[in-house]
Amino acid sequence: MVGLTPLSAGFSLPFVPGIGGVEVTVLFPLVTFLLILAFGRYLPFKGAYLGIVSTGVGFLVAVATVIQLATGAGIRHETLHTLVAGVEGAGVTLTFGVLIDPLSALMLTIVGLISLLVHVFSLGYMNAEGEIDLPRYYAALSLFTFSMMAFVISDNLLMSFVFFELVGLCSYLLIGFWYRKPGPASAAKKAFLVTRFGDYFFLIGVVAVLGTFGTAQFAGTESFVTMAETALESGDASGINTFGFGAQTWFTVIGLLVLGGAVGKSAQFPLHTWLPDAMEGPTPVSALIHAATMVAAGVYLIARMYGFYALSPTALSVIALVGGFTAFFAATMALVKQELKQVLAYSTISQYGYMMLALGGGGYLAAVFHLTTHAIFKALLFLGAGAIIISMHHEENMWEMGGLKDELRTTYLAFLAGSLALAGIFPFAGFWSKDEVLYETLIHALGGGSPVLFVAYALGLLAVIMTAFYTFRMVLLTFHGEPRTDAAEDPHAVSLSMKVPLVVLGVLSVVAGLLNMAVLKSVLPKDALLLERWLNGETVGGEFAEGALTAEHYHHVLTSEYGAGYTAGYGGLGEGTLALVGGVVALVLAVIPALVAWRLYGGADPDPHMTNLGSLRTLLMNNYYQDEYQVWLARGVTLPVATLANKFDQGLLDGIVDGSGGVSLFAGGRFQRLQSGVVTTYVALLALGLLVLLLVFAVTGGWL
Amino acid sequence: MLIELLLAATFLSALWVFVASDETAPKLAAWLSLVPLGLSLYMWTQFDAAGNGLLAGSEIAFETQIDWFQFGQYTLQYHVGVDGVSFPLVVLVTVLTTLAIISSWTPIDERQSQFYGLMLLIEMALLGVFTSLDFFLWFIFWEAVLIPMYFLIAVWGGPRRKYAGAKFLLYTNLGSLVMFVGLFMLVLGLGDSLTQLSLPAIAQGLQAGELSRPVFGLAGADLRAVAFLLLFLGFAVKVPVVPFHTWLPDAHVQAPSPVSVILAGVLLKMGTYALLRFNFTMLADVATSSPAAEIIAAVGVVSVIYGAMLALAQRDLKRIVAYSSISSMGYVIVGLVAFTPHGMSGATFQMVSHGLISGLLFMSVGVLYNATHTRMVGDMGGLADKMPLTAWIFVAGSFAYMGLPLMSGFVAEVLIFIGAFDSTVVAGAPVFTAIAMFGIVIVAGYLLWAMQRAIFGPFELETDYDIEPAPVHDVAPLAVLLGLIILLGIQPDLVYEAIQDAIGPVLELNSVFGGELR
Amino acid sequence: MVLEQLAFGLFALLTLASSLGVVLVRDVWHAALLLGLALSSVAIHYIMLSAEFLAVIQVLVYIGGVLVLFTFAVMLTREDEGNDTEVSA
Amino acid sequence: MSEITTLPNWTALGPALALLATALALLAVDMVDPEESSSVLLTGTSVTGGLVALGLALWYLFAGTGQPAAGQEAPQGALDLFGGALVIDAMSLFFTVIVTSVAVLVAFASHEYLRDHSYQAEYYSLVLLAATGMVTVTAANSFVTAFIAIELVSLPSYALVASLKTNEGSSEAGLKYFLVGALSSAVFAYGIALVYVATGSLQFDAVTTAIADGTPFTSLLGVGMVMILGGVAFKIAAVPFHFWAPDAYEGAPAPISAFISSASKAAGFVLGFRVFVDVFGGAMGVFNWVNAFLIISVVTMTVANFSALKQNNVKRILAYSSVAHAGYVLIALAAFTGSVDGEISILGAGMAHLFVYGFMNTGAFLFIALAEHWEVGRTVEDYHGLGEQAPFACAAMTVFLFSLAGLPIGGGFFSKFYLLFATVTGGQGLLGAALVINSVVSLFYYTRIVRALWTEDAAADLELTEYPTGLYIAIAVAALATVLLIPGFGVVIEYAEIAARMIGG
Amino acid sequence: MAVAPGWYLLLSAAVFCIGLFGVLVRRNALIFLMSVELMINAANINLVAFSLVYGNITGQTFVLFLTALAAAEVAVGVGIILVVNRNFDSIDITDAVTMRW
Repeated sequence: MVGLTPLSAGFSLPFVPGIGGVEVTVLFPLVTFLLILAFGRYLPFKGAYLGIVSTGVGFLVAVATVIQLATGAGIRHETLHTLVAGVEGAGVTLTFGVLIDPLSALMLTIVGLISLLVHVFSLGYMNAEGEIDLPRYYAALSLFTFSMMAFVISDNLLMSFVFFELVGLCSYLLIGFWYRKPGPASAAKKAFLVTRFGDYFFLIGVVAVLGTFGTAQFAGTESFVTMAETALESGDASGINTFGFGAQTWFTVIGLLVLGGAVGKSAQFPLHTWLPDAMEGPTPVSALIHAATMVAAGVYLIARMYGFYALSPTALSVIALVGGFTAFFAATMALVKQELKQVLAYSTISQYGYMMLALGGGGYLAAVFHLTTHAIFKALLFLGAGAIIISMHHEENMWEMGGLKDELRTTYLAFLAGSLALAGIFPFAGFWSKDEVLYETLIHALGGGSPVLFVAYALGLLAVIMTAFYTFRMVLLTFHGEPRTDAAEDPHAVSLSMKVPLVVLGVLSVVAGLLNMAVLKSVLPKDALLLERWLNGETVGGEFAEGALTAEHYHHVLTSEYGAGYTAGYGGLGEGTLALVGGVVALVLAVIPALVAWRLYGGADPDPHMTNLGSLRTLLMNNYYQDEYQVWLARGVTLPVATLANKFDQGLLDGIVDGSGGVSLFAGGRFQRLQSGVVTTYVALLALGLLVLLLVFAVTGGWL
Repeated sequence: MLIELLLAATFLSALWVFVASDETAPKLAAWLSLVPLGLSLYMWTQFDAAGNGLLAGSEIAFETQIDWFQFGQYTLQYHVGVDGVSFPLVVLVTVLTTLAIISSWTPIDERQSQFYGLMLLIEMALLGVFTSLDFFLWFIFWEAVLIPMYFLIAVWGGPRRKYAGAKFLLYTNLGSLVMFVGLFMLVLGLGDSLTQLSLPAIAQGLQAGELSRPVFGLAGADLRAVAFLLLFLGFAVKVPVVPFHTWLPDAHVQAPSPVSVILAGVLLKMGTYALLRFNFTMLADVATSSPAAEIIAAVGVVSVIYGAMLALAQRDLKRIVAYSSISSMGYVIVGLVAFTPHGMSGATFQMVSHGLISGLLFMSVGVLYNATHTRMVGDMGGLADKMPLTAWIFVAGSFAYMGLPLMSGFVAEVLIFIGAFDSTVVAGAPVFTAIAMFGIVIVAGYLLWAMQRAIFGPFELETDYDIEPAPVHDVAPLAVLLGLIILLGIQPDLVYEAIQDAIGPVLELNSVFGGELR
Repeated sequence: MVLEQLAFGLFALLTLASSLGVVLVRDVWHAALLLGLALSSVAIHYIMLSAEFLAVIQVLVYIGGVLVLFTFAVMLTREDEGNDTEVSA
Repeated sequence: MSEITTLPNWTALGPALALLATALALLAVDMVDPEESSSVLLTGTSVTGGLVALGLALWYLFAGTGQPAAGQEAPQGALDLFGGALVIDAMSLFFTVIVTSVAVLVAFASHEYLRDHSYQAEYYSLVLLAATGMVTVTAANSFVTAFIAIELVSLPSYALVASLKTNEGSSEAGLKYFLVGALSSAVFAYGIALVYVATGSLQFDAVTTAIADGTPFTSLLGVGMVMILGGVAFKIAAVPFHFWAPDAYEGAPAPISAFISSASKAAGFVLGFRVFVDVFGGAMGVFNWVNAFLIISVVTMTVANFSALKQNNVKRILAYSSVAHAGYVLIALAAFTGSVDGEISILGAGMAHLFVYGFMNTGAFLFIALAEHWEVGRTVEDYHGLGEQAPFACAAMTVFLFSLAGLPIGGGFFSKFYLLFATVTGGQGLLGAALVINSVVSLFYYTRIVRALWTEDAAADLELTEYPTGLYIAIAVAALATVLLIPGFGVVIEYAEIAARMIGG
Repeated sequence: MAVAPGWYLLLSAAVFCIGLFGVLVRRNALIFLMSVELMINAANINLVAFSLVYGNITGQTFVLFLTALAAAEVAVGVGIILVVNRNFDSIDITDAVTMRW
């Protein structure tokens, strides 16, 4: 298992290490981080170029890895660093290692790409704007890239947790970049704390996995995923410590615990509240961390150990329900937001809900697909928003904009491409992936799965409608109509370093959907579903020992008796037809609200139309009072309890300690009074003492 | 001979510093403290212990055993040596003392020679505690720690220093006395078979057989149980375990920061170290019996959560760190009682790790205080602009305290959790563990809050002088500690291997007593 | 025999009476005199217990030495000492 | 032992004789030169005499005088003198060492303390006479000699306490000490008389035999034992026979307080050990004196320690502390088990504690003497900030106080824990608990003084100009001895156990 | 022996108690001292009586010493009382109470 799998048919770029040297993607940013930390203020552009170079190298290595895997190289699974070597036969061993398979290679590429583009974009967004403390910014970005890449290539759950947390730290540092203002400082705290709450469950999960299986490896026959599967398949859970529970029940518990981490990081209900606040950070950071990569970590984590989740129908149902509900719930809030980045933030939450929905609905492929496309178009939207904000002199309220499409041509086009993708309009990337999510959920619901899946599917459909609406509302308010302010009349020009990433991502938003046009699977040749082939491991060479990581295998487990027991049903339409029908329905559901938005906000000087919503508007503007209840939990419950504990501690516990001193002193005063100074008293007490002794011992000694 | 050299060098250094002038004492003490530091590092390269020093079949490193005097039937010995449990703590002592001495240069501005002399004296006593293998010798050092610490708090402390010093002295002394009675019940119970008071002899005697002689009318298992209770109570004060912790916040808040560093960094470890040595090694059978194990686990969990809740309610930065020490020590208890490889070893590792991390936090709070003359969280704010390096190291230290991965605190906590979760000794171990783990959320809560208020935000403090970045000699110790924390976070096996080696034989005791080892 | 017992009783009574006198009389000087009486009667007991030598010593040391000392002390302190002779509890 | 064969037995009384001779010599010196303005000669003579006695005692002790020879069992080897009226054994020599050490220290310290006093020669000779009495007490082997020796201790002590004739406190202290002492010796004498009534004998061995043979007068024997206990308890200042102590210690000249509280107490204890363990060991059925001492011990330490808590006069704090230590040492009798295994350690613990206590307590009182010499005042507040003016003396005082409290800065640490060990050995849980609690309580008031010395700011007008040499030497020696008794505790415990075996065997 | 020793015991006890009574109730230092003398004499009576009973002179010897010591004690005591009298102008033992508590 361990050891470098020979690159049998590997393709290689000159001077660029691929799968065999994939550590470079991790180590380069780490070194960059240290360099910027130490010498940042002496580096050209305060470390920006260094960051670009290291992420660029990382991206190239990732691409090389993908190419090698695509051309028949075997996957790589190797332990690199032993954190804690357990003594033989006692205690688990904790290691760091790499696991490069199609999933991680894909994610690595996405992270590398977005990270590179964000670095480039930052040249214009940060350097050109004369921000101070730039070395800190670039150091944190590098640290983030390092952590995220390491998270992606993790070969075990503990290592995942380690870098999951580090990613959270970077998020904290970058949200709080402008720490002098109270807003960012507070938002950073909130982001870390809320995700920490999720990570608490995740960590229990990690510990439980280690306690149950003695290993946290993702891949190989000795991995916990395989051990769990074997245990359920053979019905023999010996060798696994299930702490007195039935094996499947216990696996469900573990799965749900780990899910806690994903819910926190991927901003799922009810731990989603940190993400909108996180928009206090610099916009490129929002693009990189709070849209495209870190937030994806939760979904990626579930996908990474999907073989384990596929064993538990309960866990999957919970995931689907959480995902579907979040998709719907966040979308409703996005409807009424006035700041550009807030709309995008809620849209992000909503989109990750889709991915969760897909995972819970049995659509592993769909989830990864949507993860990919979403990373691209959401990064694009955020970077576009960044460009707009710069040109609007840091104005974020959409009602202060309008009519920007003529002045900011490139930005407009790119932003539009992203918006179409987000709204799921054919043939942009989002259409394909979102549709596949809904399709997968639907067929498993129809296949006799849990009724929860129907509910989740319905919520997902409703979210489609709202997504299209708020997306177009955003585009129209920003770019169309007449300029509503002086700033909008005369926007700042967008620099080249900002335009290039927009263009690259814009193009990708159009074409990324072609990776897996499953809607058309009845028409297309089977080989056209590139992503499916990729995730099925069809391009990967070498021994199939690690085959448990393929989408095919997951599907097998998902549909097996011992696993989740999902079956696909097509409502009597047949597979291809249903896909097509679903696609059309989704498209229609997206187009109609888009037209409604056009109707409402397409004019030169649109009305807010918000009053029509009545009291619902207040509810939505206040985000269903989610923040309020969480603040209440912290301030209204936890803090008083802590204060009470403190009172108890100072009053009672410490009071007893101090009180025993006081009582002693008081007793001392009493005892002291015996010493009256008068000899007669002394003599009397002396005689009394003698008499008492005499009496006591006369009685006990039997002298009388 | 190296341990003797270590102790003698430290003691003579202390004497030298005592007679030095106030002007020369700070630098002199720092230079002199490099001697034990260098020696301990040299010992690291020569370290060759195997097994647990208290149990049969072990090899103790740097052992010296000389008869001292006869005490009834018992031969008291000068018996020192280190194993994988004690040696990391020895190095921790030398490292922290040197750094604490350097960080005292700024805040200590009167009676320097006495201050630094006492610092070196306490170092000697602490080294003695962790190297002694004879009970009475160990107990001398154990008690000797109190005297310099009392003066350090009561002379150089804050406004309520006298109260805090007296409380510390009286409370911990009471604990020692109770513990002493507990141990001697065992010693007497062993009867004539025991002829020396060396810890290995007592430990092996206890494992070898029943307690043949009744003490206070107790014999056998009852005697073991009562002695266990007394020992536990005694050490619980030192650790401190809730509800015996109330001396700690007072002592910490009143002590000057470098002294808090020693107090939190090493003194608290004396308690857990002793718990490991006495309760969990000598009386492993009691510790692993039900319901003792569950009760101890519950006590540990309560310490974790309750300590963290108290920290949440504080407004004084030092008090926050003080209470979180209680919380962190709770993890050690939880780990120890688990009686699993990672539980016990992780707990020991946590002693080292928490020594470094709490040292770092107290030290950086001290540096901030030197500049601002306030420790109230609400009074600060925006210090990251005024003292960037110190502030960011404080942030890093806070994250280390929260158990951020790749720092030693994470490794320690995760090992404890893994070990505790798996415990076969504690019924319901997963539940205990899960509750204890909630501590990581609360600790994040109060430290993030404190950072937000004290480090970030706009600068608001009104002073009639300019707040300058701290001088190099204030920041350098912080940086060194941070480096060590990260080093141990990435490569814990540097010390963890030795710890595991020494813990292994202890775990086998469980099976000796009929338990099973996972 | 009877005579001896009678003598014992008589001198015992004398001893007790004079002893009580020592502790009860108001005047210190009288107390000292009564003490001499009590000690003398004890000397008589000694004789009856065939410890004649001790009796002599008793008389010499106590009456001749101790009592003189007391007398002397009473002389030196008496005028300053007012009416502290009442029995106090 | 070879020395013994070459010396006649009476030379075993050498220490006592040396002290007595010195006392007489002092009077002679005074006769020759009554106008001695500088008391160097007097101090020198006393110190020399004391040192000779100390040296002789140490020599005998180390040479094995009064100890069982190889192959013998204790208590063989003790030297009977004057028909069994006196006995020189390891225990008497052990306590002679304590007494003479304290006497030497006190003589040294008195040099400056007495600078402007008259009757210096009388003072020194009274000290040495009292010391002679104490040494005799250690050797007493009959109630007659015991009583005489005790009186020989008491009478000079009364006079010494009252020796500051013009000082109200001193004379008041003398009066109280004397009155309670007179009463106690009457009780003691009556107790002895009752024992004689019951056994027909006053020589210790004969009494032991008589008790073993049985006596018809068990009630009288019991009452007599209780009364003898009273006499001993007065000497060691155990509650409720202690009331004289705080007042006498406070009023007396500080070196005399040191002398009485250390040496005189040790003498009282040696009598207690010999009388109760050796003589009345077989009379436990008549009067369970172990239980009596148990009660007295617990009450003594508790009453004394708590009384000291709110005390503001440093000398009085030490006085109470001294009473409390009597309670601690009483553990040796209170935890006495009668079984051979335990009793040796238990008795040895008490003796060892007395040995260490001799140095630390004397040292502490000598520090008071120093403070009185400086006239800084007598309350704790008056001691504020002395640490800065006189760091060395204050460091020594800190050593004494913490050693008294049982912290490992002096031999008091070992002896305190040896005593605690003894309570466990004796199975006396109550006693152990009392000792634990009282230790902590005592630590509180000891720290109060330490705190005053070091942590408080001095009064503005505090200015020490003179550092008296003799006092400093005495304090330094006491401090050094206290500290060295940590590594050297082995010797103490070794001889304490030999001494204990002489009576406990 | 013409009188049963028990009577001497009784006499002795009675004298002792009278002495003790005096000690407890009288405030005059001299009378205190006299009472103590009585108590010592009570002891003497016992010793002399039982010296006769046992037919040895141990008791008598001790009485001799006791007598001498009592005398010495009185001498010292009187001296102290005189000093107190000078300082306090009184030999009332309840007057000399500057030191208490």
